[in-house]
Amino acid sequence: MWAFLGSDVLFFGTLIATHLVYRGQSVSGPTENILDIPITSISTFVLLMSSLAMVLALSGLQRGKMGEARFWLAATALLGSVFIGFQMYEFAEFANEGLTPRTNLFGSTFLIMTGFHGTHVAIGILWLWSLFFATFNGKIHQGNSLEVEIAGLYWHFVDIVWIVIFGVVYLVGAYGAEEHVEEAGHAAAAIFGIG
Amino acid sequence: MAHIAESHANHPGPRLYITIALILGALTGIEVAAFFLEMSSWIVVWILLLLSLAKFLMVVFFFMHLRMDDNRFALLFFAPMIVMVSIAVALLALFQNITR
Amino acid sequence: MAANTGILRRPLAPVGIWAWMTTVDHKRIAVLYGVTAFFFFLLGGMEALVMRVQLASAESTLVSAATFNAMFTMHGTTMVFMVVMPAGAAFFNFLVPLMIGARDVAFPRLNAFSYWLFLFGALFMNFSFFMNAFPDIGWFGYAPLTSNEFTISNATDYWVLGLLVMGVGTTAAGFNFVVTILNMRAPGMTLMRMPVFVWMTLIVAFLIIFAFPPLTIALAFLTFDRFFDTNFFVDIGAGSDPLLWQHLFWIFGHPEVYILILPAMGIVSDVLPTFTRKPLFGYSMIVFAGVVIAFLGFGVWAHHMFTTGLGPWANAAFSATTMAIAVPTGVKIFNWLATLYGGSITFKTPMLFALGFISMFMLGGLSGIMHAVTAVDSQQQDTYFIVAHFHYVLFGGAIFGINSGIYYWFPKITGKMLSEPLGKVHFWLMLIGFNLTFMPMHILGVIGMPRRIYTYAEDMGFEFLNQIVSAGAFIIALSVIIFIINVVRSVRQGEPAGDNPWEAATLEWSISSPPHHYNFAVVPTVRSQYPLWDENANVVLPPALPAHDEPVMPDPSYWPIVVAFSITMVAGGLIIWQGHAIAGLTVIASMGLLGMRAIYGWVLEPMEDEAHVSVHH
Amino acid sequence: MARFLKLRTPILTVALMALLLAVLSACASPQNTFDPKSDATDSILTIYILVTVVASVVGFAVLAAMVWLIIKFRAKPGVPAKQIHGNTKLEIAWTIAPIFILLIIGIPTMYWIAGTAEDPAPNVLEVEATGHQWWFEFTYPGMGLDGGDLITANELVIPVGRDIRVTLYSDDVVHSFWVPQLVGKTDMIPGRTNVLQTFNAYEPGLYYGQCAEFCGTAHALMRFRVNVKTSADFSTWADAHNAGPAAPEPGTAAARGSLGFATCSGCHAISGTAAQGRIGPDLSLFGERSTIAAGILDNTDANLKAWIGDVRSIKPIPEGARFMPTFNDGTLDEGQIADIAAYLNSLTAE
Repeated sequence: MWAFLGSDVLFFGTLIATHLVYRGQSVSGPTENILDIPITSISTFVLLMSSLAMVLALSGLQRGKMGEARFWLAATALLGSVFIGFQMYEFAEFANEGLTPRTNLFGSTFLIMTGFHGTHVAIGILWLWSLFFATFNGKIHQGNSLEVEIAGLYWHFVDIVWIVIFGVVYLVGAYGAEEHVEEAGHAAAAIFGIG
Repeated sequence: MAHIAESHANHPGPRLYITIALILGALTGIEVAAFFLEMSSWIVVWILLLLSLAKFLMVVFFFMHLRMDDNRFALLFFAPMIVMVSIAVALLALFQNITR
Repeated sequence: MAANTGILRRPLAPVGIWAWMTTVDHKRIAVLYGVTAFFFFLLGGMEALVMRVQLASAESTLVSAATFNAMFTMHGTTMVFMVVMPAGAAFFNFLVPLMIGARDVAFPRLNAFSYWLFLFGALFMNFSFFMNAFPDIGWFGYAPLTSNEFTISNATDYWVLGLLVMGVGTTAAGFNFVVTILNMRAPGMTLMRMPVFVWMTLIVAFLIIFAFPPLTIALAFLTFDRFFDTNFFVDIGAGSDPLLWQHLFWIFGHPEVYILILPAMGIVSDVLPTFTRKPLFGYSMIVFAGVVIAFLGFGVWAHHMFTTGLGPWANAAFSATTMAIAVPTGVKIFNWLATLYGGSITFKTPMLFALGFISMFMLGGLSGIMHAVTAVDSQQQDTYFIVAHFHYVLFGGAIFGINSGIYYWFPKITGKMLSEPLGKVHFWLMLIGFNLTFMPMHILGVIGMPRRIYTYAEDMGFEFLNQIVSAGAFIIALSVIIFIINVVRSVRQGEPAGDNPWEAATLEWSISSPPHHYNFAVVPTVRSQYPLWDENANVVLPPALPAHDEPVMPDPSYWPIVVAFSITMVAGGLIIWQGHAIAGLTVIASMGLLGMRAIYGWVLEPMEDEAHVSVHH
Repeated sequence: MARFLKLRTPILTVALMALLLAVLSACASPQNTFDPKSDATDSILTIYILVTVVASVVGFAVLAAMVWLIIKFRAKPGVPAKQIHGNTKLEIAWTIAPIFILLIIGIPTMYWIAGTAEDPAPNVLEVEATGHQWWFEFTYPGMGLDGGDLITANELVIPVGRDIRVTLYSDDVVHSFWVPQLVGKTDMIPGRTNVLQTFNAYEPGLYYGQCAEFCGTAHALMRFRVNVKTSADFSTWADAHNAGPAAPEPGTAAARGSLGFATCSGCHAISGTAAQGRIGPDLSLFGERSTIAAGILDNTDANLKAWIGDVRSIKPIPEGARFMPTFNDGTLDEGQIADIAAYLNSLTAE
């Protein structure tokens, strides 16, 4: 699973890099100023708590407490769904404010990046529900908690990708969008030692 | 997969997880607060970046118990991380001189 | 009953088409990869011959511009993605489990899934030929040209979606081999005692899982651009930049060419010791050089873009990293030569191809270094000099290495020897044809013949050289025909090969050829890099196990092929969706559901079917 | 084994002979990067030769070493192979050695790159080249009528001995501006402004140029010429270009052609006349151009008539592409096409 996560690092890394590279290039249409920080910070908090639930589910299973494990597994899946709900709401909100992948560059890069992340979260939720039902028909028990551990690794990975997206794209992006384009770029150029 | 099994023993108990989660929540709160404070943009940008890095590392090391497993997994995860970050920095630098 | 998670009963018969379609045995999948790769090699070769006939004479009107452009696009795409990579995969699949003393790869069904995805993706892309929409945008499809505005037919959609499907298959294979090599080695075989080929496979697997995501994303962006008209590379007015495609593609592109060449290097590093009767010189240096190449491979991509005006700083930086990557390659070549020193060399065909590999790859490397220099590259970029360079490295390198591997391991795969005289004729014809074809291209490049032109004016002075090149191409074709004769003849009545015809040293020669489906009767313990050459070799071949206590091997399963089929059909649905939406949507929906159902069937299916196990115990 | 040896040497000699023969025959090519005609390509050539020499020396040395090793260590009965595993001193040696060789070619490269970044001589001639799908447009900012732009197409006229800086734009897909004998190529990317390395032509003459980046179906037929004139001729050419053609005397084919040209004026322009269409190439002083149709046909009357009549028989244009319509399918009859051709040929400087 770590190999898969290593590869996914490249996957999301490229998505985020493309978004950063294209920052400030959109000519027309809404850009970072459309981002609604309070709601997204709540959804970030929800995703963090789902990571906590995931870990509790895993430790419950390892200690053989099936009831606890099932409860936290369901909790993780539900929190995940709440996060997806926020995303859907945010996309709908953007759509009627005129931001779709078609309108401008920011729309394309931002929505497709968060879209791919949302799809990963959805796959995670599906996986969690399958595990949840598997605990009932005896396929998942204390013995093979490794299955749940792998799902846990995947879920935490999806969470830390969101941490990066939230930090870099939402906060740094939305923080007085215009004048930061040069700074982020210069910072990168300075690091790379290019004049 | 033998060595995975015995690393189960030293998994932190639920109490530790909850404290970590609270810390993460607090960090997110600080981030959002910093965002609304009107400090000079340069500091805020660095604060936000550092906070997300801190959260990132905490989750990786504790929730994904990278610290407890043997470091081959760490290599499997951080090697691509280094490659990706250097490529991203190079791309940002290369795209600086877009002459419109 | 629980064992059967699908509608159809699980096939257990070891023979017949159905067994081949549902096989999970790494040896059969290897043969499937090899045969498919060879079929596409012929297809790619024919595309090349059409190009050569058209270019043999100035201003010839034999083939229209559109067809020629489609020929060079598909020749490039086919040779890179459908010939050299699957040929490498064929060797990985067959040899890695045998060389590390394992019974099969870590995830057998995932292995089958990778093959079927590759096959369906390749067929999907080539299917466009029958819809007379053969992709014609060049094998690396630069940005604005691939957008809807500049392409008439949906040929590029076939190209993009075909690559995406194959990419998923290859990445899955990458994970499979990382896990297999790291976890399933025989006791005693530490990382530094693995054969070099296994090391190269590990490096290639890492390169695959780290290089394919940027390509997947670039292709995803292009898919969104073409199907849902977002504007990543298209609407220049709105701020998008076609250079982003070039960057993303070549971030994948350069590690990709190392994915193509490292398997051949691994093969040669394992063939040389056998025919010089002495250990490989500087084993750890070759392995270390491979790792360095892998890392540096991610740092050199913009040497494909020196002429796009990135500015002096970027050109200088990438010029330097490109030169730096020549050092580990040089170390490898010197180590191979040092292996020849002091050996008692026998010139069997695998050895001839290995020597051909070393010499031609070295020439290719040197012609490559020439355009690492930005100044020279501004004259050589997009000319036939570049075509000469990468053919010297890819044909002279990868294809010669793969041929060496075929001649070397054919006895192990089929139990029959390939004929030496025919092999030698094949080698010499291919070597001469190869040099006749690609050496003049260097000169064509110097005198300014640009790349990818379907015709050229009389007074340009290219005609004489192009005639030599075309003649050379036909000699190569002749040598391939001889190879086919050799294979067919020896499959029918080649003399039996025995377990270790070349008295080689690696583990795969310690078992019967063709090996039993469970590979090793008892998993050997390994003490050195050359287990079979040690005096105290304890790898004594126990007689084949009687049927009833053969180790339990994973059973065939039809889920991988179903999932692969449904993913490709979803891509097909996207194409249909362009034509008429409802039909497309129904295809996407139905295939998506089939895929989901198949994944659940696959996950819930136990490795060994109860019926199978109960029969044996 | 002897047979094997006898086989190898003749083949190598034949290959070398063929190589030499090929090289000799190729020197006549007009796009030969090995006979430069400007300071830019001259500087490139020095590094080019240096790198070629270094590469071939290293190449032959390693090949020779390999052949020697193969011959010396053939399997001789009774002589077992020496079981050598490695030798760290040797390893270090052949890691350092390539680094030195690379420095030999690396340092001049860095100087050359720095050289390209220097700013040109004060009297540099600024020119803009714009790539279109399958032809080139050249603009001389500020040299046109009353300070406007002087626009021409497919034939870049420049003065000899003066620094030229070409700024590159593209109107549709990525093209690449390359004149092998005058300047190294740089891509013309839509949405980006690239600047070509400044070059200074040594002697007047006609030089071949080529689009070097695959840009669609007719990429092979997207060529152009660079016409280097003496500075005096250059300024007379520019003035003639701005002045516009003398009215053709009535009754001749040229006169009828100038009326017939009205159909073309929607896309084409001739400075100094009513025709100001900017979609297609500019046709001022067309009579003086050496080639037509983006540098692929000589400017003869027959070629011109064939080209005006039916472009698609000469250049492969995919349907749906923005390109010149076909005229000989009834819109214009033979006579009219001949007249227009005559009129275009009459557009000369006198």
